[in-house]
Amino acid sequence: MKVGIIRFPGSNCDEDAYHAVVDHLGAQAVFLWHKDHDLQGADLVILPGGFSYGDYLRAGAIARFSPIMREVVAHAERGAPVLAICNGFQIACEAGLLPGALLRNAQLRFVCEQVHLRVESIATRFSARYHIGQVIRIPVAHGDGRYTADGDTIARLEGEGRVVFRYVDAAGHVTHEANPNASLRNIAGIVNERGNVLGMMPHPERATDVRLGSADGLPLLHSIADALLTEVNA
Amino acid sequence: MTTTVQPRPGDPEITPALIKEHGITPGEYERVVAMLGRTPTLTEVGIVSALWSEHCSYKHSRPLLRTLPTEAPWVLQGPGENAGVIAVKDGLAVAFKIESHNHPSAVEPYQGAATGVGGILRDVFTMGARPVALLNSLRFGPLSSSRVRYLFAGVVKGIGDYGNCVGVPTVGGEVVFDPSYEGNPLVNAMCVGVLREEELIRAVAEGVGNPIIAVGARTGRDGIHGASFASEDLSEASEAKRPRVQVGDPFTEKLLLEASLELIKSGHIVAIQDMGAAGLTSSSAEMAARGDVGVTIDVTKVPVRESGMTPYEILLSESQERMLVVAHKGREDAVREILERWDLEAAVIGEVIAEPVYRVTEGDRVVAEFPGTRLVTDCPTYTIEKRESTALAAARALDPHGVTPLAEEADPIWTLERLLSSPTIASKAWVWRQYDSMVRTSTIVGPGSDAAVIRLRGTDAGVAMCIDGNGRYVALDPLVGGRIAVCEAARNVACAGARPRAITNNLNFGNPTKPEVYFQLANAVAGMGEACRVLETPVTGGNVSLYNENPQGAIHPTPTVGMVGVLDSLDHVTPTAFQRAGDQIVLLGDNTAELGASEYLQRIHGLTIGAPPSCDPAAERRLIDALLDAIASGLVRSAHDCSDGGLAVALAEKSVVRRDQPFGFAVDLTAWADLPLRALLFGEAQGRVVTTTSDADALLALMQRHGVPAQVIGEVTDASSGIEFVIGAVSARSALEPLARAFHDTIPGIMDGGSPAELAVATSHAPTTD
Amino acid sequence: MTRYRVAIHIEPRRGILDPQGKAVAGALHSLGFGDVVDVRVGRYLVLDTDAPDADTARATAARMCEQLLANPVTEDFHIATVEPA
Amino acid sequence: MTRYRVAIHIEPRRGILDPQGKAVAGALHSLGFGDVVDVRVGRYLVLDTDAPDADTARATAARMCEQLLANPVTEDFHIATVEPA
Ligand SMILES: Nc1ncnc2c1ncn2[C@@H]1O[C@H](COP(=O)(O)OP(=O)(O)O)[C@@H](O)[C@H]1O
Ligand SMILES: [Mg+2]
Repeated sequence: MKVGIIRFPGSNCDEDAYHAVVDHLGAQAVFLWHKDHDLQGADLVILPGGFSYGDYLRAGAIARFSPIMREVVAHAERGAPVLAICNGFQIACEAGLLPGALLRNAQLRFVCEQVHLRVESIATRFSARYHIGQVIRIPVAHGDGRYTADGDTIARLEGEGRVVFRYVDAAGHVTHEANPNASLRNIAGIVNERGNVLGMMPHPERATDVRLGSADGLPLLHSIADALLTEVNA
Repeated sequence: MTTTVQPRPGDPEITPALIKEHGITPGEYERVVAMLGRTPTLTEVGIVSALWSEHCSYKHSRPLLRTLPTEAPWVLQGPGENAGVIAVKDGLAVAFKIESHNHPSAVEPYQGAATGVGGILRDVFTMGARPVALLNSLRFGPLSSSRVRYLFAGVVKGIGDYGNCVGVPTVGGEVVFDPSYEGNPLVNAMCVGVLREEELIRAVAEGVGNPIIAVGARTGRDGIHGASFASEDLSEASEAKRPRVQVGDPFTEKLLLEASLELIKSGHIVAIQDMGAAGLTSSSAEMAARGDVGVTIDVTKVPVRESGMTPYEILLSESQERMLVVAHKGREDAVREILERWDLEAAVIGEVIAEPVYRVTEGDRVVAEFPGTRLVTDCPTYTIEKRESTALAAARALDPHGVTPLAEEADPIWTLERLLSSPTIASKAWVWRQYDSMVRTSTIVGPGSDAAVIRLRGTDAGVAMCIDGNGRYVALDPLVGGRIAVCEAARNVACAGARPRAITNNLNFGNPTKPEVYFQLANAVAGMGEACRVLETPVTGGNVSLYNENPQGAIHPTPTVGMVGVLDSLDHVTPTAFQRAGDQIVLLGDNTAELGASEYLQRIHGLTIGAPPSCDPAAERRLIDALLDAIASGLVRSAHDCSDGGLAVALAEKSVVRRDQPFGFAVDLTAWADLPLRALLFGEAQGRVVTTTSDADALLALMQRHGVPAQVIGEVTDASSGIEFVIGAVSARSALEPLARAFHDTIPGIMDGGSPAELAVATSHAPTTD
Repeated sequence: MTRYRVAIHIEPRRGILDPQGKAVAGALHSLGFGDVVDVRVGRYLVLDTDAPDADTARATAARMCEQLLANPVTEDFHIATVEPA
Repeated sequence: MTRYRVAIHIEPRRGILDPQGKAVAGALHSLGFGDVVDVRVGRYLVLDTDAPDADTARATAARMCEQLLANPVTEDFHIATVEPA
């Protein structure tokens, strides 16, 4: 499997994503420059975390116009997988790859910590290796992570099982305190209609080694690899 | 070529008043006139004022700094460069440095702190190192003041926003609240970077004909005179200087970081330096002086943000995110190409010349010219008469045991809770949750422990780091306080499992021309030097911030020590918190009757009195050697040193620091029942580490071999058992939850109250009333 | 072509939580401005741009808002003024 | 007392670096809005507040800006409009 990691000016989790897929999945990975027009045959595209264009104006607002984004959108329209993490999630929303928007954390502060997530759907190519209701620990690190969408959109996301991860407490309960940014319905990660684009604020690429505090992000990466392999074999 | 320097049309006349306004003394002015053989121009006055400011010239501290040890086999670069560098393992090295942004942060906390982080990052990556960690050391007045809460919130947000955006984890630091910092907050930032030894580059201008290139952001009118501003007492006059505040752009910094590292690897350049304090002036003059070459710079070639800027303004601007590069002749286009890829500008603004002069032109007109490198080398140094403050000497002489206990103190748990809720001791998670401490996925130990640990990718090795300093100790006894600052930092690094290797330091003091302040400076430096020699942790660099005074008085003299240590194996990483019920608690070092200068006296009685605890660097060295031996032998499950709040606080912290994984303890201190109870529980005797182990016999035997006192004092219990002290006939017990609340909820409780400080957090903007 | 200065207001859409507005209102109350009932915090942009006439400047600015400056999911924009710069 | 709606413009002071404005200008250029010469990004606040009359509302809002809403070191403010709410 070949992974293309997009590098926008201001991306800063690009290398972490690289190490996650290369060191732990043994995948081949390439960095794709925001001015490029070619995904170099990547099977999986990662929109990594960071502060593209300094998050000036709105997080992700400027990056979405980068030349490479046209290719990323085309890749997604072909049904190929896109993993959008943190700033990548913000960019994906701005680009219309995912519905909704990510606003300033209600506490008005950046928050970096390990949080608990409940796996709400395993019927996606990003989460098949988890089990439903599983509580995992994955860190967040963001200032603009409050997921918002209009009522219809939320209803559709919920109705179609497209909420993949939700912020919960250690016991798996959806609580106000467990929500680090006041996202609607504690939403931490969603997929698009076709199920091939996952956007999430928490950083699975940072949860790849117990020495870093958690390895709960690895099943996510393995799920993607499994799915790609199945596709090739199918 | 002979040139004549002439005043620019419209320049004001050089009068004694103008010289004074520039912070140049009459004696210094005479030196300038003698050096030039004529009256300086306004531009030249500006240059001298910047370069001879305390901040750039160290004129009151250099003779003292020279006494510090700077060498060890692992030191690759000592003081004198943008950052120090030590070898670690397998050809890998780390560069690190600390820098203060005290004055800018007092005026505009958000931008002041943010630009402080920007500056220290540049100091590290201009050595060819990739920044991998940031730390910070902060001092504020008491949080009861809304102005202080505003400053605290703004500084923390400024540090966080900048480092988070650049993508360098902020992994540690310290925050102390004490009335002495009320008008003069301290903001020291430290950066650690990793490089391959062969990639080390120095900021030395070389090669006649080589172009000098300005890189990065454009030059605006911001921060003009920042360097001399940082060298004055804070007063109403400095309030009037507010518009000089600089605004940071971490996004541009990130691009500059990547571009600079690429430039250094490319081999196209000879030298690179940050345009930091005093901007273009100091960077160009210092690079020329290090290379002992001449330079000429044409200010009309400098990309500017605003029209009509004078040479004076261009030279002294402190616009952020700019670099000065000396490239190999003929490689200008290659340099430009790299920068363009990162959307950055580069402009050739001058050249290295054979003629021994420092020359600035504005097109054809020479506006400043100094002979050779004398601008840097001729700066005077001052040695001031030393005299101890009689008030402080008297405070030291007071007997802390004579302080009448409060009635509530009959219950030591009451006192313990008060100490755990002292903002200086309480958890700083409110602060570091705002810092991305995990980006780069190398943070093995983040904030909240004695020291942070970063792994070195591709090896099994790690680097541990911390910042420490205790102004109260230094105020009451500068020599002992200086020793303790270094020893405590070393102990912290050792508790994490690392061998302390070298320090950087920031000397935050008052006005050095006062004999009482100079006494503190001289003795603190002497104490630090002693400890560094014994611990074999040489000083590879640092920073001096003087004049931290306001009309109400000076700050506590506050040297902060940034210590870097090395772990040969990540298996040696040792946590602070208790790990398992049933483990034995072993105290390394010994308890004493010392109570002076303690957080206990400050928090419970509002007193800064008594002598600070004695500090024997040789004993600390034995302790550290023994602890590291024990860790390497797999005998230590957790380690935490005793510092603020003493033994009782250290034990309680080990219990509650991990709120999600608390443990209780039961200890018996009857062996020390003859010591005053307050001193035993809350005194701050040095050289102590609380460890836990599953093999106490082996640990005690190992300690004995090293000649380090050690005793089993109790056992780790389940959280539900709470904590228990037995001291002879006295015993005290508590459930964990009240202690955990005191420790964890104090700062959020103060800061999250919807006060104007909250708004500062929300908008980064200032409430101007209290 | 004339140079125009266009002032743009961008506001969080009513109904969407505005924590910044809430924090500002709280802070104003604690400073003694008790008569403040509600605060909304948005963005204020000033563009200097060349255009043949003021109407074109306004129309172009509106397109900028639609494409980039305002988020259609969460924000409303309003071209406040267009004046020769 | 009447309820007024006060609109406030807060702008980065001229001469002070506005990295956000710079980034937005760059983005507009690359979107083809080449006629944009300069962009400043500030804040737009809408306060609803009770006051005996419009002049008092305006004067109070100005004091709020001085004390809290605008950063006196880096920003300028302007009370744009005061209207009955
Ligand atoms: N307290 C100190 N101890 C040792 N060296 C110091 C100290 N303060 C400054 N230095 C050294 O003096 C040199 C000049 O420092 P400085 O002017 O702070 O550099 P910068 O231009 O980055 O501000 C540096 O190499 C620094 O490491
Ligand atoms: Mg420097």
